[in-house]
Amino acid sequence: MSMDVLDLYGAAGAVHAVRLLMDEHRDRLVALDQAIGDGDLGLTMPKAFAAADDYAASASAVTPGKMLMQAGMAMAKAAPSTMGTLVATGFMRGGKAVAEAAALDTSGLASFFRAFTAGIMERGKTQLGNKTVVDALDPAATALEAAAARGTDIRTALAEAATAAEHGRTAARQMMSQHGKAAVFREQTIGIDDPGAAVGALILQGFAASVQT
Amino acid sequence: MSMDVLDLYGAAGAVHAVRLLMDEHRDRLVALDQAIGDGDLGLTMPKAFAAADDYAASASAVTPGKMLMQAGMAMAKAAPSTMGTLVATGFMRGGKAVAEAAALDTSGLASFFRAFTAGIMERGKTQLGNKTVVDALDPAATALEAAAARGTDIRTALAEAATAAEHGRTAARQMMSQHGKAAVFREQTIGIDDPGAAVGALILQGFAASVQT
Amino acid sequence: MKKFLNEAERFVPDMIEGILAAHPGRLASVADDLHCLVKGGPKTPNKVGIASGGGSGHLPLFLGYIGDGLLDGCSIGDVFQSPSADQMLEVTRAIDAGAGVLYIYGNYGGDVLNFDMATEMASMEDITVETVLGADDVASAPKTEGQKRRGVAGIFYLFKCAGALAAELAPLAEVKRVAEKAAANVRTMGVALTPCIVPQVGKPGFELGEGEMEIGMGIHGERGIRRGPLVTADTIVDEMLPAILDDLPYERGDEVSVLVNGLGATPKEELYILFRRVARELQQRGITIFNTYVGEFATSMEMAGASISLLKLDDELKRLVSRPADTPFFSQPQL
Amino acid sequence: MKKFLNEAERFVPDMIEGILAAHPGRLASVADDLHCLVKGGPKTPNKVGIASGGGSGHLPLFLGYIGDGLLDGCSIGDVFQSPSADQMLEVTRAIDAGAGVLYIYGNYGGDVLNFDMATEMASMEDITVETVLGADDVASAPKTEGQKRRGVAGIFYLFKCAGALAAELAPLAEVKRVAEKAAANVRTMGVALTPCIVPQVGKPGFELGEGEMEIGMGIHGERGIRRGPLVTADTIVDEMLPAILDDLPYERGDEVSVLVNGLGATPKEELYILFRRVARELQQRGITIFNTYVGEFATSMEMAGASISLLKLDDELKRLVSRPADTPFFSQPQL
Ligand SMILES: Nc1ncnc2c1ncn2[C@@H]1O[C@H](COP(=O)(O)OP(=O)(O)O)[C@@H](O)[C@H]1O
Ligand SMILES: Nc1ncnc2c1ncn2[C@@H]1O[C@H](COP(=O)(O)OP(=O)(O)O)[C@@H](O)[C@H]1O
Ligand SMILES: [Mg+2]
Ligand SMILES: [Mg+2]
Ligand SMILES: [Mg+2]
Ligand SMILES: [Mg+2]
Repeated sequence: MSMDVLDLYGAAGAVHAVRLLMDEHRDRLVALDQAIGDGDLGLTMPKAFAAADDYAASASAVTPGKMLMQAGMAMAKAAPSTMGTLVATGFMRGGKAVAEAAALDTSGLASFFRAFTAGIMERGKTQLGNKTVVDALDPAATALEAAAARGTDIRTALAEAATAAEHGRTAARQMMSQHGKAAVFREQTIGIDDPGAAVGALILQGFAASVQT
Repeated sequence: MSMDVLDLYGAAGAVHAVRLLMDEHRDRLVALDQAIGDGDLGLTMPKAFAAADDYAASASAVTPGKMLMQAGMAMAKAAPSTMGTLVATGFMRGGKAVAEAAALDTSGLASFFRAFTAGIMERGKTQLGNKTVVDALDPAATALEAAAARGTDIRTALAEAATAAEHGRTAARQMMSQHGKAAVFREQTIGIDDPGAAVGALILQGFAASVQT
Repeated sequence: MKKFLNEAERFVPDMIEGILAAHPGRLASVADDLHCLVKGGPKTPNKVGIASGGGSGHLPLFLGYIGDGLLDGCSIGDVFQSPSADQMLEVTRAIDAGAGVLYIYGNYGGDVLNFDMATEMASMEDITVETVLGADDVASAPKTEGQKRRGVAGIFYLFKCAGALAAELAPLAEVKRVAEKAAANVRTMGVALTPCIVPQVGKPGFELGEGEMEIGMGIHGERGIRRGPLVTADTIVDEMLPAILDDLPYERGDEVSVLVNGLGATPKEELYILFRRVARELQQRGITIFNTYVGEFATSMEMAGASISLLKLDDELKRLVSRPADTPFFSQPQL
Repeated sequence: MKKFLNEAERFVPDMIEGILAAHPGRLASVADDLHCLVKGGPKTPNKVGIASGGGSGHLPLFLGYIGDGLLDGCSIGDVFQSPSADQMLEVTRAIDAGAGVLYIYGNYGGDVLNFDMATEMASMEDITVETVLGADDVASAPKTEGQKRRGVAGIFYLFKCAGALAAELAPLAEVKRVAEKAAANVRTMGVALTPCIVPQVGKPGFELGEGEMEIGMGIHGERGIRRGPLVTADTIVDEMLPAILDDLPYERGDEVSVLVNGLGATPKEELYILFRRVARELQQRGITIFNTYVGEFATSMEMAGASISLLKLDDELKRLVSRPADTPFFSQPQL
């Protein structure tokens, strides 16, 4: 397996790595979501990624894109919460954007995460700056696009993207929630972490970790 | 006006006399009914006899029996409580039994009160001894029958009947309620006055009073 | 007391005015009395008139069943109070179409007195009146004292069967016969979770503790057969259903119509949870369900609770239950 | 929590099992999932399928409207929770008869996300799906932010009009058009007297003091526009009705259909007392009532309260409202 591209097997590994992170961060996600929501995020994200991982492990799809798309369908079925549906949408849209590629290079990953982010924005009817998962994902997609323009390898590119997502996550702390259960708290959400942004950062962290040897 | 018979005018006088008694005993009837029921008897009886009296005062009926029957219909309309309906039935049945008589002598009055009592027993599906209005009315009807057999004048006969009704009322005190709201208290009603029996005694007292000069 | 009302004294007239306003042409009051209600439009000549009535606070009982295939008229008292014989007589006069009138109402002292009185008054006007009482509540008296039993939700089946036959212009004796047959074949048992408040009284007629229920309680709060801690829906059905089944008895091979009735505040979700167990138990006992009604058929204003009624069917009752009916409160196509 | 239930976790499945048992042949679950419900019997070829869905706890919303002249299928979530996109997709597949599917559901974040997702999934399977949202609650956002408004009882009119036209085999675009027209012409406002309890939570989602009401509260307890002491029924109508009338606005000469909806525990008596005032006020303003629905159309389990909806009619909507409909929970002959 080459680290220059994410093939079917590599993409399954990335999903698996995210699953492990979601399991590991279960209590933290519960706590983050309890602070400005209902606390279900710590339950729904492990569930969603377990379903995606179980699907990926046994996938008969022929391209990583198609596999990631189907993994999104499996997530949607397993975890029909706000974030479950949004992340599932991300995987479906991202996977569809790169459905024909036999393997994903940095530019393929950039396309995947751009479509992933755009899909969530469309589904969530939201913009940057509304203190959501998008505020972690968008900087990561931008970082991947820049890395692709520079011709960077996927290992470095995903590491940079994970750092960008983490920066996005912390930047979102100063924003005011506009959507969902958190929106009713408005000003009170400023200075507090957005649980969805934390999920966004973990997704990139998992992808990055899966290509480190 | 002869005191040997109760003509149309005399019958109206009897109804009026009962009305005055019901008004006078309003508070007592409330109290009696509150002890083993809902206390409405002090409101419904004045209302029922006011309607009967108003009808009687303007009656166009040709016989005392027909007038008393119609007065019963007026009562039923005005006071649809248990006792209102029972007393109305008494007047309707009693009046019907003597509908053709131009005036009521002692034997006519006996027929009236016998049918009156029987009508209530049939309507109330009750017997003697169940601690009801019937336990005051039945002795009065029996006294009138005895007086008629002896050829007694109506003044004496009604006085005897009123006394018999009063005895019936006190005798009913030792009975146990079987009907209506009082029935749920069962044994606890023994030793307590039956409000309906008090009404029965007042009716006879009114008739008797109306023929004293 | 959390109710939508104006003055407590206006609870009944305001409600009836609202009903008349909502269903113009379908219902009308007679004798200038809001408590005397009949079906709108011309009478069908020679159709037996069916009248019911009783206290208010039980919608759709009684006036909600005035309409095609059910009742022709109702007299309505104050909350939980009998209407007067005079009001019953007005309705009787208004609905008599020459074929006589059948009274179908619940077995309560005040109602019986007044309907009997109305019967006597009607007979003075040469209107033939017959009576069939609803007395389906098995919890209200032992079977040996069946004539003491109160009428509750099962009375719907008397209306339904008699109403369907009357719509076919059957004579009074026949309409009475099927009402009696329905009465003989229906049994009900109820359970209450909370009391209700008569507006003019302003406080509950009785108390039920936070975790308590009362099995067998009547629709005016009459004492039931057992008060105890609230148990699961299945356990409640397992207590109520055998009491119903043993009473008739309903046996293997019988076919029934089932009515799960909400007393007022209980949501349909819960009624269906109760019905689920009823269906399973009947199946286990080899009793077939022909059809099922779930909803509010006889209520006690905002009382939380439910009742279960079974009607044992023969071909005739099945046909009559299946016939269409349409009133402002109840509509059923041909089953 | 005084409810008829077994385990709280079994509230929804037990309820759905009860519903399926009560109405065999009329409703069926698909994909081996009790949360996916469709009309029983064969599909009508080329009929547009109409699907709705949303959280449980609102009977007869949503599945109670599956039947002739209304909906073809529904996906049902846990109490007050969206069903999954996958469940919506299963229903969509099951009801598509070649003419496409129209989603009509209430404007709530979770439902929108999932129905949009299901639309995307359906399009991958070449099923054409269109969407019309119910967003009739004038109390939930100002008119200028109409797209933020929640859907409440007025959604019934979207079902009714679209369902009636779909039954006539009109194409998807037409069915969508009348659903949008109904949506554009319906407005609702509610008032709550008591909270309700989500079984798995076990305690009320909010408190309302003994003498308090909240005007504008949503059917999940969403904050309303004014909390204050409970006033008379007439006064409540006098506050709610103008807010509805001014919003569209409804004006002299308009003709409307009126829906007075009970939220769950409120008895029909009280709904009619509210309607009485609505009828008088509309008459005073020269607005004609074509027909009136009074009852439970969109509930919040055992919440006490009510809502008032008006649908402004033109000839087309009037015709569609008048068409017959028949489901296990709602039956109407041709008006
Ligand atoms: N419309 C939206 N678009 C994008 N992200 C959203 C939207 N609404 C909520 N989110 C994200 O979802 C997170 C909460 O997810 P989740 O706990 O599943 O939602 P809930 O429990 O409120 O249904 C928020 O922290 C936010 O990042
Ligand atoms: N079935 C009956 N037959 C005869 N008398 C009855 C019957 N039921 C009640 N009564 C009489 O009616 C009286 C109560 O009358 P009332 O206060 O009008 O009844 P309620 O308030 O219980 O409807 C009782 O004291 C009793 O004498
Ligand atoms: Mg959450
Ligand atoms: Mg009394
Ligand atoms: Mg109710
Ligand atoms: Mg209800």
